[in-house]
Amino acid sequence: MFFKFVIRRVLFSIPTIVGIVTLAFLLGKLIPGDPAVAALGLDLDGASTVSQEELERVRTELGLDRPVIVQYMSWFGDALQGDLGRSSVNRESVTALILRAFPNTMFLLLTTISTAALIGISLGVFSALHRGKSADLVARLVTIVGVSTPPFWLALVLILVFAFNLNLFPMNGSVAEHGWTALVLPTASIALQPAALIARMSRSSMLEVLSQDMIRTAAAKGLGRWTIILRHGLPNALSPVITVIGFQFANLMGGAVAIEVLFGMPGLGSLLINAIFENDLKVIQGVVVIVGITFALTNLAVDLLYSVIDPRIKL
Amino acid sequence: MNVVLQEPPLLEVIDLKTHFPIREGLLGNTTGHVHAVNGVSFTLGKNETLGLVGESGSGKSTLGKSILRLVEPTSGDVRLQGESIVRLSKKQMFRHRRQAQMVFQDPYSSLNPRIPVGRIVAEAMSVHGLAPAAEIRERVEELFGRVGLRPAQTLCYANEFSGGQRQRIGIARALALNPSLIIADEPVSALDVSVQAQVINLMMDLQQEFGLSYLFIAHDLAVVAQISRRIAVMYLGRLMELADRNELFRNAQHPYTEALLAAIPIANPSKTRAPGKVLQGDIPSPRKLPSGCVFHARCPIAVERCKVEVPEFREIGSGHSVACHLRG
Amino acid sequence: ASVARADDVCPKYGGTFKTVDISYSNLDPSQVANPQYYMRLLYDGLLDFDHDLNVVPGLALDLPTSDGERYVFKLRDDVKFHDGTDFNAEAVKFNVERLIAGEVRSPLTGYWKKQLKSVEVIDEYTVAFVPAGEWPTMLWDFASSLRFASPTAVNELGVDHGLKGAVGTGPFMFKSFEPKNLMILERNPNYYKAGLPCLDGIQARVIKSGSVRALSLIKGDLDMINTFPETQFPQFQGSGVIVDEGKSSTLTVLAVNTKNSALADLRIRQAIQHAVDGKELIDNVYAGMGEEIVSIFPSWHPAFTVAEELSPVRQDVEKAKALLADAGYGPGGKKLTLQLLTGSGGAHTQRAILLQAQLANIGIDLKVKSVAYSQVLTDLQSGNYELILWQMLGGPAIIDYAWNLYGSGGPNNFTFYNEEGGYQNPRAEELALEIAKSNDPNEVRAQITELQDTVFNDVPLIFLNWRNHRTARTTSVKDLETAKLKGMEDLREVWLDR
Amino acid sequence: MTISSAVAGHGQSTSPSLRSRFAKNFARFLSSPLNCFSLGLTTLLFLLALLAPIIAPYPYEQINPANSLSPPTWEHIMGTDQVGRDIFSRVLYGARISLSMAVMTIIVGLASGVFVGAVSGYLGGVADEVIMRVVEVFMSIPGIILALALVAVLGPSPLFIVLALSIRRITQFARVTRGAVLGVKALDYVAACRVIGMSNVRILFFHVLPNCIGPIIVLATVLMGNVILLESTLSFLGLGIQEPTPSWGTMIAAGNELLTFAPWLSLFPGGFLFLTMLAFNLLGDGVRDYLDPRGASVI
Amino acid sequence: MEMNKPILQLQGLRTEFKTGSGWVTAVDDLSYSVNPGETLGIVGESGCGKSVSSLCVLRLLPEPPGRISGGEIWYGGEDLTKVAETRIRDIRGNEIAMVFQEPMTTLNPLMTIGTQLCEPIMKHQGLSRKDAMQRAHELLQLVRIPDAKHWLKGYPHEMSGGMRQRVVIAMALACSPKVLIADEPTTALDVTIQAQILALLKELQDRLGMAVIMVTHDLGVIAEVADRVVVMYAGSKVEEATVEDLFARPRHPYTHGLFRAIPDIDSITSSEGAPTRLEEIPGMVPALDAMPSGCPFSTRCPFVIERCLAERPILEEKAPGHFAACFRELS
Ligand SMILES: Nc1ncnc2c1ncn2[C@@H]1O[C@H](COP(=O)(O)OP(=O)(O)OP(=O)(O)O)[C@@H](O)[C@H]1O
Ligand SMILES: Nc1ncnc2c1ncn2[C@@H]1O[C@H](COP(=O)(O)OP(=O)(O)OP(=O)(O)O)[C@@H](O)[C@H]1O
Ligand SMILES: [Mg+2]
Ligand SMILES: [Mg+2]
Repeated sequence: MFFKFVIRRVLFSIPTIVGIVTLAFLLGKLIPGDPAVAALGLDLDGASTVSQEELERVRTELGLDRPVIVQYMSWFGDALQGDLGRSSVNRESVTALILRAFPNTMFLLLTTISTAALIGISLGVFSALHRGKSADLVARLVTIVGVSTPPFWLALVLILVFAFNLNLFPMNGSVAEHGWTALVLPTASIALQPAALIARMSRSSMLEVLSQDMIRTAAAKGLGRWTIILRHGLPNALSPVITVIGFQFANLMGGAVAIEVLFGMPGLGSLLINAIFENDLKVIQGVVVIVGITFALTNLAVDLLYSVIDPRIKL
Repeated sequence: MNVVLQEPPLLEVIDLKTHFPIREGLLGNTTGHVHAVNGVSFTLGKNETLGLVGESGSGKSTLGKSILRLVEPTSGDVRLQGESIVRLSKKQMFRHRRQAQMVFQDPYSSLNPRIPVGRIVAEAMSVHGLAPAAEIRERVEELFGRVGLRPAQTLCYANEFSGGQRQRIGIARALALNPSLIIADEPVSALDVSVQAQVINLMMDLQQEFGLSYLFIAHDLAVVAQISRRIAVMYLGRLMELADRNELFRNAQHPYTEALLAAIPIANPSKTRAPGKVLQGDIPSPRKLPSGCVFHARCPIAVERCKVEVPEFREIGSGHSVACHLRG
Repeated sequence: ASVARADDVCPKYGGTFKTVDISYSNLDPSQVANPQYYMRLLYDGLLDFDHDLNVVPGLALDLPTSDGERYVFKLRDDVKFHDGTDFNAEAVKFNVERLIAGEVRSPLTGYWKKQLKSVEVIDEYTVAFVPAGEWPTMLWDFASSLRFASPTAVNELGVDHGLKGAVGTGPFMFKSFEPKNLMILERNPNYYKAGLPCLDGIQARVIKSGSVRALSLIKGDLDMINTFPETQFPQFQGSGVIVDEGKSSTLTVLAVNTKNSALADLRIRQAIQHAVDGKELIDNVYAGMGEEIVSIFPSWHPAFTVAEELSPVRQDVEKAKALLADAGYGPGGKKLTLQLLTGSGGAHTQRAILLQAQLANIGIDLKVKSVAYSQVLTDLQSGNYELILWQMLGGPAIIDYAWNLYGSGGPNNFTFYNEEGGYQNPRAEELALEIAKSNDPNEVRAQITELQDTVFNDVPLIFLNWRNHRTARTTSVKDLETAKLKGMEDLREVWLDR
Repeated sequence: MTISSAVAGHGQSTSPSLRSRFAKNFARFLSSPLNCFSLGLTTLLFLLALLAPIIAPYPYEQINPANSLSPPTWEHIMGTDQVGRDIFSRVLYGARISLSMAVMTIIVGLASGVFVGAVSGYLGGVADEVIMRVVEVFMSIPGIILALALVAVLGPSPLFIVLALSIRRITQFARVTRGAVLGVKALDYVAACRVIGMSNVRILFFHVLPNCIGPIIVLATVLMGNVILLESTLSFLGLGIQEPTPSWGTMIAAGNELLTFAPWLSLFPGGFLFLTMLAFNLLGDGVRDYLDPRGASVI
Repeated sequence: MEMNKPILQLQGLRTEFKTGSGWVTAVDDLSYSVNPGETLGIVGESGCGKSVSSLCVLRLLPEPPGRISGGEIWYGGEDLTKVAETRIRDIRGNEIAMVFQEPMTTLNPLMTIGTQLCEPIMKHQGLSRKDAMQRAHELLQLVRIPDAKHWLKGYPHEMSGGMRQRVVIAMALACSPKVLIADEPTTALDVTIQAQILALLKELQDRLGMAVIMVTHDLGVIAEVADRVVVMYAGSKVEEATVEDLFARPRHPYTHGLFRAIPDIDSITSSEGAPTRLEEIPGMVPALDAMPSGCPFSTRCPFVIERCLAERPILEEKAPGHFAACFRELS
């Protein structure tokens, strides 16, 4: 039964994924500049000798001379087979590029979201339990300050203080080189926002649940305070929190792009930014597709998670 | 009835069915139907009140809404003063809107909280162009006075009123169009006893004054009895019994009606309920209707036949109809 | 001063040299547009150049001999690729043909195809090149852009050569490479120059953030950075970082579209030239690390000749206004609005801002549009622009600074100077050709002087200044010389004192 | 007799005019000091932005190479940048840019999103299904990725940036509006409107939508902060508003090169960015709490 | 019914809520007592403080915004308003249990029925989970849930309202409490189900001998189940009597009015022809923050005199065992 539900929910996300792939194609079509020029690897100070025929040759090679619909069909077909083309800049397979960058980004996002969830839920529950008291106010102020701090700016400050002055963490580089310490500052830079939002949602959700009859019933049974909070309150408060976590997971990407660039982490964000500056059409498309599908699947996972924790969700 | 009517009855409901599709699966294909109203027929004359009772989920509201085409009936016919309205276009329907209005159960959700209540009532008139703009205000204040509110209160917002007052406003809105029929869907269920009496009285007064007809829906038999001359008992989308009030109370035929009557708590400590009459079990889901007589599963007198054959809703005496194989 | 070491023995061996790079995306020798030091780490050419940019033998035993029809190179016979295969004439032929055939996507393909008729293997260690016609820059082209990868490896890796592996003969060998992120090279123990290199390996990473780059260097996470905004210069002071510059490495100009109706007017170009103050840019954007225009050649170049008349390329606001008024613009006339395309960020932006203000002084409204650099190039090549802020990195050849810029059909002539539809000066064309044909500056000193005067007057480019190339390194880096041209540092003899 | 006394109970306390109703609500909103603070701060920021031409001591684009990279002094209270422009003036004008872009983005997103969501929710059926699918596609692609890709496509002009930022806002507003409309649509008073015979357009726009305003306002305030951040991020990455027009993100990025040497370059624009987001987030929180106060708990 | 010492006794209970306009009194000087085995009915209109006062007994009042600002609640020798938190937890669900109004929301939707039933058993009787399950199974059978075994593993949303209310009752009865407070246990249910539940409660009370406080607004329910009745109006008790006394001869104008305002089926169906009007209580319950200074009912009372407006009547014994707070004598 659960399996059937999974299948159904997966089928439901097919149109979304088709939509994402199409959107990526359309985006790619509108990129200005000549991808063929970029494909020839001209770089910053490079002024060079490129002949017209040279460009034509590259255009043909890139398939830029075919009708749009044909380009779309072949793009779609290839994408289905996991072939997102080759970078027009260095001819590396986009799929390979993405596969290399993807784990870095996901590692960062997962670390961040779990940290944020842990902090956020604890803070939110704490806040809810002290509703209206000064502890609540302080917790809320902390969360507000958290949401309001621009991640890339925070990152600069963190780099200056913790990496440069205190020399506690590496300033730059991936997990592959420095191990987990490479994640500390990037995570800290972007975890604040989701943590704050999760805290806020946990608080209000918890407050709402705590005001429900169900909690009063549990209390009337003579259960202890923490039993009520942890066994009756929290699980029921969790659904909207999970939604927020799901959303925030996707939103984290927002901070992650700048953070990856700042910390020199070779993730999807860096990949995208490079691609944009180099007019690397195929890579831009690839990143949009992968990121889109990842988060479409995240939504799916969130839905499945619901059905696991909430028996009311129809299987 | 064997009398040839000169004038058709105000409201005729003929074998009305309203089914809601249950959508499931990837393409939202219909996997079944909620048989909310499943073949209901009755007539309602001018200046008459028909009470409609039944357990929660029996389809009372859906019936009321289907009559007004707030939900589209699946089949059957509704005639207002002899004219069938179920197949009218939106435009054509508009003309008939004036004749039949509705009063809702929940006094909190039935008034737009953002619009002064006077305007809520005025809008009803202006949509139908019932009065020139200049006069509308006057008419609204008049109506407010009639339902027991002060004219100055037309400027207030819904949240400034108590439940009973809101119901009065809802009634005023319905009255604004000068309807001949008002479908009142549990208008007093949400009110306290003391206020409930006020609203019931008001409705009775207005009926006399304007010659209204009511289809009065309630789940409280006592309230229905208070205001209605005839009472229909509904169960799982069907009428089980329909009779004059006193006939129904004294001479209930359907076992379900009997059970309902027996379940009413009696506000008299010296009288005790006849033991053993308490109905067992719950109302089944209208998604999966029982075969045969929909009541057979809970019926104390059910026989084999009840499980297979749907009893006909037939007249067993003057104005007394019942749907039971074994009674009448 | 060049490295004063008798033989190729390093004072100290070992250590990984950590540095930054900003742009490499492929390590295949035929895919790369500019001669930068990475290529010289992995690969060698037949010819090489020394610190003063003199062409010297590399994998060839000597400079080529010419029989009037072909150039013949005698190759070293003791060189092996990193994969152990032999470097020989066949390998040379293979690489050249690969480049010309366009199997790899290279901006050089067209150029080499045009210049070269064929390559012939004479014997295992002798190879001959047949040029298609005159080829004045041949030595420099060989030294800078023709490098050799192992044919075996190339055949094996296909398009992934340069990504998953890169096999040359150079002082360092490919270890790992993530484009736009990290390149790790290790010492080639069998380098043909015995005893070199000194370093165990090289790590070059991409660090986008300017501050992180600088802080990492100060902190010692990096040994050298060879590209950083000049404004960071003061930041390094007192931090134990050695900052060095290579004078006049890049020519900074405004490319002018002489097909544009307003810009076709000589007076307007002159007015603009008189409005700009290259010195101000040097002082404010380059933190003083630049040189004013006194010649069309960089100060280190053998052809460098100070122009007789410098006033045409000096700021003179009054004269500029007068010229503009003469052309019908300025007070009482029309308002001149021009669009300037520039790359975005850092110095690009700052220069644009200053230029905007300088031109505003004479009443020209300069609209600045920052775009991605690839867009700048696209627009430059398609002529779809009015003014473009452009930096030109030349080479040691005379032609780079003369014909390439001012000759019709010169590869870097994006201004339509001397071209159909643009502003033309037959005399300049003639001079540029004459200079191109010669390889000895002293021979054509007179033509150089005349060409300088002509272009300073014709203003096919708005001359801004020369920008110096900079390196910053920690004190442990020894024997590193800042190259004349950006990115040409030779790391073979560099050693780390830690 | 019965009726008049029934009336007596409530009549006096009612306040008939909309304005006084608003004033009362507003006063209630302001009863929280935090709300006062956030509203004050927001107003101040808008005022600063609006009055930038008056307040700013220098034109934002005025360079002064002789005085570049000056630390804060009385003359330049926030110092000057690499070409000697006054940071304070640029921060003020940056506020103008950030706020106006955010406001425009929100307006575009709100207007279109609310329309789409309202129609989708009210009509239901196939249209709803299709619209929601499209919304889902856009919701799956994180805002920054979409914005980056779109700006890369359209070019970094203010109009296009607003467009790029709006698209996802549209889907966000559409979702929220649709949800709210679905909720309100089910209320009896909508049925009452239909019984009266009111047209769907009128019901939707005069009766349903005004009652969905709560979540929409909350979303708008919350998104203000988001959009400002997003715009700054774009600028920070070099794909936002272009020089010489000041934008906080660009200024922070420019200051990034000289973090230790000239910290004021990124400190002040960063601080203002923070304050602005703080103001809007606080305001959003306040509005949310005000419109949707939660009950208390037993424990 | 033995009338021995009361098992639970409220004395002068006063409860306040903090609102926008300051503290308002929701329950004012409420006293009543209930004896073992007895059913005390508390009746009154919505908002008169029935629920608040019953929540106070188990100290379940949400604080803030509420607070008990006066009075005592005696259970055994203890004042429940003062005992330690741990003690009150031992009492909750063990000695005094509660059944709430909304069966749809009182159960935790994420837990199986069995687990929820086990909780109080394990907590108060220290049974192992397995034994507790066994007991839960018995309880479900006790409240006549068919197929009890199956339902132990079921979830609340799979049940109908009536079944859920039975589960709630089973949960309340889990530890055989001495007092059961039922706060409108049938209001949300259909009449037929209400009849089932009332019958069940009655039967269980007979069997288990506990005291029941039945809170309701339905006089019919009161007549059916209560032995003694407390009538509340706007936060205070206005009348108390045995159920027979009260119905035979209400002595407070409010109670009096209440009886006349409900349709009486017998009289309706005995008369032919047009329906008659009901008698109304005019106006409505005053808001908590706008209480009249005198008798709270003075704004609606048909028998109001000068004195009612100025002075608040106190509860007097108008007849043996029949108390009313009114200056007038109703005949
Ligand atoms: N729009 C709808 N879609 C699907 N099912 C519906 C819809 N409206 C009502 N139903 C179902 O139809 C049945 C009858 O509902 P209806 O509201 O008419 O009952 P009712 O007798 O008015 O009940 P109550 O006394 O609770 O108001 C119920 O099972 C309900 O769930
Ligand atoms: N959490 C609260 N905050 C503020 N006031 C409250 C709160 N809970 C109850 N009240 C007020 O206390 C008074 C008594 O409420 P209570 O719930 O006891 O009424 P009730 O008699 O049980 O009504 P009902 O029949 O509607 O359940 C009401 O006026 C109510 O407004
Ligand atoms: Mg209903
Ligand atoms: Mg209550």
